[in-house]
Amino acid sequence: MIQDYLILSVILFCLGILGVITRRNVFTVFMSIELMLNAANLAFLAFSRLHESMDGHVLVMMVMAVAAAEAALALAVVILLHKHKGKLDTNVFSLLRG
Amino acid sequence: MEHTATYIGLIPLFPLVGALVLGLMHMLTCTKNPFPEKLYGILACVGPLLSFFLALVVYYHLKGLPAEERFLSHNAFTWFAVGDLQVNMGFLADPLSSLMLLFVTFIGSLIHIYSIGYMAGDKNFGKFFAYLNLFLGSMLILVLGSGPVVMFVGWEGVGLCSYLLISFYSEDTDNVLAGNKAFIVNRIGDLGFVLGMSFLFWAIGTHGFDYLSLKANAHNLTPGIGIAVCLLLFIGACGKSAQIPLYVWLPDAMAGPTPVSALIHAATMVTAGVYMVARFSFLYAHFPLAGSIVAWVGILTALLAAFFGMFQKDIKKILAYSTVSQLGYMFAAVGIAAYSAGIFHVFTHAFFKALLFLGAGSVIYALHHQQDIWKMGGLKDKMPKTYGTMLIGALALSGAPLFSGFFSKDEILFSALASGHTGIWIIGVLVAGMTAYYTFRMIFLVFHGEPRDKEIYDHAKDAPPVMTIPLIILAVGAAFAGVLNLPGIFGGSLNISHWLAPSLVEHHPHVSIWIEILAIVTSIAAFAAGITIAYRKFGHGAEEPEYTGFAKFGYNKFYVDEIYNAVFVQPYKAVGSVISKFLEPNVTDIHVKLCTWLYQKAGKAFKVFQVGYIRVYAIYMVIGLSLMSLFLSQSLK
Amino acid sequence: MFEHALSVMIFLPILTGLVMLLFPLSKGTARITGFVVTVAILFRGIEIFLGFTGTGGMEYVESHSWIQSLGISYGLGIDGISLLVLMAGTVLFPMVFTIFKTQSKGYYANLLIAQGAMIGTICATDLVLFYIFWEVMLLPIFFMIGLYGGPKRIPATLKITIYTIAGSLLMLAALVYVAVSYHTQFGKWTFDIVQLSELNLGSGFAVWAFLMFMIAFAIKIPLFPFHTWLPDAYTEAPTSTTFVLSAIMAKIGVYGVIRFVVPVFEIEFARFAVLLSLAGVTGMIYCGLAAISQKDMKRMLAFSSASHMGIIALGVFCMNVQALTGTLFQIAAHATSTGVLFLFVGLMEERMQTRKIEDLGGIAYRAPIFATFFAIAMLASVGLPGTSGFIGEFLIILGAIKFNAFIGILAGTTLIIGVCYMLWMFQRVFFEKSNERTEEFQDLNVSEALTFLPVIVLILAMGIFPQTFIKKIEPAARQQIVKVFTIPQAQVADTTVPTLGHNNHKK
Amino acid sequence: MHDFISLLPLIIIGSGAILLMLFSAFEKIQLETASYISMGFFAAAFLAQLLVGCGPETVLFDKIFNGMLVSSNFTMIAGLIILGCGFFTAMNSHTYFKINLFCTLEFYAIMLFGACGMLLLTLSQELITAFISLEIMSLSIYILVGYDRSNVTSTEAILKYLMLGAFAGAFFTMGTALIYGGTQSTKFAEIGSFVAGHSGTNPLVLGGVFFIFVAFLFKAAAFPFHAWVIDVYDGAAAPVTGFMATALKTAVFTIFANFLAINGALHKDWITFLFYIAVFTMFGGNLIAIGQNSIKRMLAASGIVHSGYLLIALVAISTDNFTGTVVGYYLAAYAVGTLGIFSALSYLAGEGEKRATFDDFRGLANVRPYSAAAITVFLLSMAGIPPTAGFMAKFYVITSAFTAGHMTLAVLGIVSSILSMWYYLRLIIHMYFHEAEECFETGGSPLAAAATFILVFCVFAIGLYPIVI
Amino acid sequence: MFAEGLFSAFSVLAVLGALGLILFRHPMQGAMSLVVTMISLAGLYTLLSAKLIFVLQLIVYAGAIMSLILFIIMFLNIQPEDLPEETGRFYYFIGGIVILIPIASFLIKIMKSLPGTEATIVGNGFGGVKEVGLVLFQDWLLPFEIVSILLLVSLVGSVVLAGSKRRLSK
Repeated sequence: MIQDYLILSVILFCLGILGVITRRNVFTVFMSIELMLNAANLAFLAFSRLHESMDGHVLVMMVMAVAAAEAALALAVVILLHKHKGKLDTNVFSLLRG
Repeated sequence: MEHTATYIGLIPLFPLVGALVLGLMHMLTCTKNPFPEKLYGILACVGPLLSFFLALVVYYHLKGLPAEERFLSHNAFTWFAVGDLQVNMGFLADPLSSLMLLFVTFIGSLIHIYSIGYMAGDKNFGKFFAYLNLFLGSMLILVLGSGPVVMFVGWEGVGLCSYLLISFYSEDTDNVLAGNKAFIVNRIGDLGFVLGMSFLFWAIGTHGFDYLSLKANAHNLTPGIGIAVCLLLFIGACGKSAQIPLYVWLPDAMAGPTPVSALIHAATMVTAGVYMVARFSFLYAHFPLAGSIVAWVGILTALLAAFFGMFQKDIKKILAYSTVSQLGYMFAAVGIAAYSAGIFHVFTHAFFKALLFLGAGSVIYALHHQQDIWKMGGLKDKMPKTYGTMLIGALALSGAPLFSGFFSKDEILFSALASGHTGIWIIGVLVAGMTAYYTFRMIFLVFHGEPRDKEIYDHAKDAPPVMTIPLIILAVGAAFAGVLNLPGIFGGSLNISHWLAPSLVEHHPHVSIWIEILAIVTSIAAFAAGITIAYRKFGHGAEEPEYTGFAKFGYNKFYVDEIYNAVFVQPYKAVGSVISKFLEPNVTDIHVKLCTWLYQKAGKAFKVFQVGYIRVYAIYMVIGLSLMSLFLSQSLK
Repeated sequence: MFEHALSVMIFLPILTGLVMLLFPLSKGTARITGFVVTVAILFRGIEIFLGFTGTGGMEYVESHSWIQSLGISYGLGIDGISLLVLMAGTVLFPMVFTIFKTQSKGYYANLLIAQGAMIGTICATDLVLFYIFWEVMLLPIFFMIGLYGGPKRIPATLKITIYTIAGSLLMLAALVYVAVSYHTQFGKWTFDIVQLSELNLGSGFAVWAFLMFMIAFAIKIPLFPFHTWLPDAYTEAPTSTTFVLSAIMAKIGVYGVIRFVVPVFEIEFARFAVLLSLAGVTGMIYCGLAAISQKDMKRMLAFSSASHMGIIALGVFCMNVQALTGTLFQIAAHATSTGVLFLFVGLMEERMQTRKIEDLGGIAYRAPIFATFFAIAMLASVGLPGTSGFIGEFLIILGAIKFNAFIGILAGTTLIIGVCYMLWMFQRVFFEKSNERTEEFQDLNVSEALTFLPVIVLILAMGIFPQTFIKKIEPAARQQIVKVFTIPQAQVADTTVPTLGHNNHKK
Repeated sequence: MHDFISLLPLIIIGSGAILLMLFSAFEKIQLETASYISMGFFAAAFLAQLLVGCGPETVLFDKIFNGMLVSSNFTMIAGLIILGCGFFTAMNSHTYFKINLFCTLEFYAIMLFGACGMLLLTLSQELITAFISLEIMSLSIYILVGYDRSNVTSTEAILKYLMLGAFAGAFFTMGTALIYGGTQSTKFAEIGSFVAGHSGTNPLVLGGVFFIFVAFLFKAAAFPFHAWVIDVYDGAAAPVTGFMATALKTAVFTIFANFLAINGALHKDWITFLFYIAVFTMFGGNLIAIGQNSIKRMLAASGIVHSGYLLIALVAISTDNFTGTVVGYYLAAYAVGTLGIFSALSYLAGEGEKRATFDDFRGLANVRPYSAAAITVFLLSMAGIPPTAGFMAKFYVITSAFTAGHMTLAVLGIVSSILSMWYYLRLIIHMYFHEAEECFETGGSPLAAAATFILVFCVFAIGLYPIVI
Repeated sequence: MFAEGLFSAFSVLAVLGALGLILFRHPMQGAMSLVVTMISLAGLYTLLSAKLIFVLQLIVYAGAIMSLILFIIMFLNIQPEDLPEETGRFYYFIGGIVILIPIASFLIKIMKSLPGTEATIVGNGFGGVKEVGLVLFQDWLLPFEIVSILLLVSLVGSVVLAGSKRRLSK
């Protein structure tokens, strides 16, 4: 059933959100976001199958490209952070507050 | 005809211009090199004398007209006109106002002359005459005004001048306070006047707001509004003419220079209330209830003031209370619709009270501003002219037969009796006796007996002619003014009453001659009783008694001033400081303060949420999402 | 120049002020420039006054389309309602430049901008234009108090600014609402007040819009209980700013009610009139009572000014021609009297470095001219007949009695309340014994005396010949009343016939 | 041909970006030259945009691009604002990087790329195109925010922005997926016809729109997605902050408005939702702004408030004949004011932005009177005091809210405007009514100052002649 | 039947991988779990007849992107003591789940509203390279083009942020 795929996608998406809001490790947070994108991709493909149109496939490719671009930048930032503090704790980076 | 009418406008103008000129002269030069006093004196007297002259012209002009057409009116210009309200700067000379004019200008001129002597050497000589002229001008506007609003101009003007003149010696705080008191109390009255006018306007004034139109429309007045208007106007009169409960300012007003007391607080300004009631006789005659309230307030004031007068030791205070008391008589008269009697008493009172004040002024002048009668004594040898004239004044005031006061007072008492106001009559007779008592108490203590203060006594002498001549002229008036309105029983023909008749709405009751005789006999008896008691007690010199018991109560004027202070003045101040110290910062401003406080607190509180953690920011987002999802899930069904 | 008299009056000072701000000028030059400009404005103002026919309609009209999509126009005009307010804004200004010599360039520039904006507010017939000037008017005030004010100036500045802006923003919402309602009713956009007055607002929000308008004006006037900014601001502001605030800006609040609120919200206005007039009377009494316990002369005058504004505002709420005319007249009268009093206090402060009443005394002996002028202004302020203060006050009380006897009687107490604190102050400052401080008091010099003289003469002239002014404003006031309040026909006829008679009589 | 001209600004900017990127390989080219070049490209693109004079809606290259780009008056306005912002930002950067030495040539290239993304975003009428444009724009801005690598706060800012931005982006993709699932298409036009063709709410469309809103609201910094904005503004360099506060917001609100305007039915479903968001955004922003001590943080918070006003305008959008004038005008007014302040900050802040807090601005009017006056004008414009552009903008917003029948929203907007007075006035008070404690002169080039004064002129010009929009 | 079995297996693996990602303390273990998820997803994609995407998922996602991430993790040589403390993690999870319940239920409700369709494999080249490519270059040319700009930006950005320091002097 297509719905099963979609529900799986929802579960993965929610787990991704959970990762973002509960973890302090920069990598984990970032990978959780990737997980959310993957969940979206799954939904795209499921819908694509549902409608039997291949537009969804193209969209998935685009999302992947965006994910890749974001990943490149995010990793560059992670390196920068590590240079500054040697830590990957997001809570360490709270100089800007109040 | 035309010309005479325009003259009316000039009558008040002369003193006003005089005031302006004198004021400017004084204002511009007083700190450097003032003009000589003589110049001021002459300039000051020009205005009143010219006015007096014109007043005579007007009088004779009116006299030449038939009784029913005896009025001249002149609208100088439209003062203001808004909607139905049309107020002209108009002047009206009719028998009533012409009579007032005559004696106001006459006595005013005399007092001006007198003051030249009295004020000699004062550094504010010019200012004094400027004020005096201004006062006279205002009084003339009051008298001549063709409608209530114009009258109000003069009404307030005299109040202002009274303030300025009472606080003339302004370095002394008490004097200024007395001035303030006078002005404020007068203003309380003025409030009544303004409100009365306003109600009157909306009731009957929309077709013209001058006396003639009002008189023509007076029948449209409903009793409720009518009585309200009468009473409100009477509050104004109470303020100006020092009746209960607003009489308190007048005794204090004696702080001013004595000629001022003579002019303002005896002869002219204080009678404005009586004049006003007489002016509005067409209202008061319509509503006897209002009239009798006026009469009762008047006679009670007369009683109270006479009572206070019996215990005073300041010569001017005695005269002040006597003024209040006499004013009470006048109100009693106008209250019972005996308008001409009231006005006649105003007329005679102007003479003898001005005389008494000026005489007292001479005494004070001679004794270097000593006013305590217990410090005087035996002055009759030192100051014969003063003594003689003051004696005449005292006799007139006390109602000694054949003096002017006798006729006017008798006219009032007779009217009270004749119109059935027996209570007023009884009190009136009593007050007559008391008047005789306190007047002669004063005369005896001042002029008879042994000198109590030798040093003062030695320096005393009669005033210069510029002061004594007015005294003598006034004395003649005080003695013989009564002749002008001699009642039938004395072979006269009530000249003044007849003269006034076209201006007033009054009915002369026809009563038997016996009642008239009864009235005369009782007043003479009262006079005799009063003077006898006074002679017994003070005729041969007496020492200042200790005031005890009731006398102390009377001497302290029943503590009315203190009560007023405690009931009105102090609470007023307290409310003021409560407002500015407590209410204003803590209560009225509370909405501002509260908002500010909340605002700042909220700002601080919200700062806490900006923790700086990415995770927390994400949590905010997700919480928001979550709430919205809940909301949207509802709408999905 | 002649068709654009009003535009010139608005923009000449504003532009001069801006130029003064932007270019380096010496203090003296700035002052002289300011003086020349204000005198030029004064002459234009007098010219307008003399040329004003007083038929009740708008005169000197200028109208250009500005933002067509919303029907906003650049509309200016003067009628009887705005005439005297305009006069107050033009006549009194040159004084400020002659009397106070010590202020800096920026101060004079701000004064000029304030004047231009005020004239703009008075002349605008378009709601948006009015609003723009209304807000602009506040900015120079903000800077003048904040930069040149007394020691506690910053809280005072904040209070007046935020308070008044809060009010005016609410008004913005309301005026937009009005225009939008017009659009839905008539299908076109306009902000012109004449057209907007044809609007029938029936719905529930109209009440709110009315209240928003009223709050804005009530804050500006200020009406009880929105007056709390006033004592602080008046006290802390430099004297000439206080003068501008009290003499002109407060009046514009009243003017705004007459011009913009009454025609549009006639029903709501009638509904709330009693409440509003009570607020006016309460404010009058409250501030009058507060005035008596003040120790600072300027603060006392501030309360006195607030007290008078209560009465002036009352005249608007009474909804009859006498009270309205009284208000319009009193606007000018109060501007002359209280404004001048503030200037006098400023002079005293300049000479004696104190405003504390208890520190003063006996000035009258040292400075008779000053004392006389002060006394005349003071008497005008307490409403003595013969001075400008009486006519307006009398008319307002008269109208109030018609409107509601109780309120009328309360309004009457102004006669007493005003006189109490004024005399009290006068006694302590001008009478009694002089002290070391006041021994040295210099009387007005010739130039100062000549500056004040015209105003003093004006005070007296307005008291003695008020008809000169009233005949120009009365027709507009009458029109306003007749137009706005749906009086039954018979009654309308009743009121117009005698007035026609009066007109004949006047000629 | 017309299509090509409509795309011309985009092409100019894109080629400029690539050109600058290539230039950056050469060591010889001076940084200043790069800024002049970028200014030149922005100016050229601006003029091109102005020349387009776009009339009604036109689908650009319908055949090739399959109806994904649509230009209209509104997009032209947005384009003008974006390009103008870019131009002034280049000027500001010129000055700023003379004082702060961490810039390289790529900065300008990335800025141009960012502008390119923004222009694309305004034009795009398809969700995935929008998403990619959004990402182009966001990535560029991320890089600009974190440009000062040696500065830990700058790095922190990029981290926050990047992580949360990607998080929001994930919602966007999920939303797109849902809409795709619901309507079989991601093109606005087809979504619109789908919604119009089906009565009742399709749950997939509802959910999809909801998630897409999340992304837009995040970028627009609406409550409760606002928290990042303050820290990021604070951490970024002043010209960058100015750029992202104005141009980015313009682009986001343009696409947001376009998206909302797809269909009346869609709009109707979301009004209540946006209503609350708008209200919370305005008040939340105000409350945060009150407590701030740093100017940039205050401006960030005030930016939140302005987003709230823009949301009011969105709520009041009339879908029947959507022109976007109100939104466009507000964006222009807001952009001019905000950019003006950031221009001033660019040259006033000094090295390492040490003039940052309210207290640092004490007595500025004595030291730099003209700058203080300019800042005052901008603040007044942001506060909505006439006769500035900010007032007219607020006026239009309130008018549109009333016209749409949203009385409450209009009144709440006014109330929030009252609340905002305090912190704007606070800065003015600090500048004028306090004495300077310490003052320092700042160097740099006069370009930022010039930008400031041009913008002052713009504030009044736009305010007094709103016809230009 | 076989497809359903595969679906169950893959989905269980995917969920477990996701759980591993968010539960493992060390990012390295998390990354490995994510790889599991991605591969499972790739498997699911085949079940949805997305042949091209299946390949791309393996090459681009599981291969390139995850390798990059793993590389960086290794490159930074993260020691357990460098990792955040995260003491209250458990409570955060509980709280997070509570917050997420409405979102999840909302999404599931949406998904449930769809008509049930069997996810059988579609033949005829659905999701094949050629077919997808045709769609891509006919209908989706613009996104394809602008993705290149995106990648360019990301490229430049990575260089700027993580590249060698070049400070310009005045």
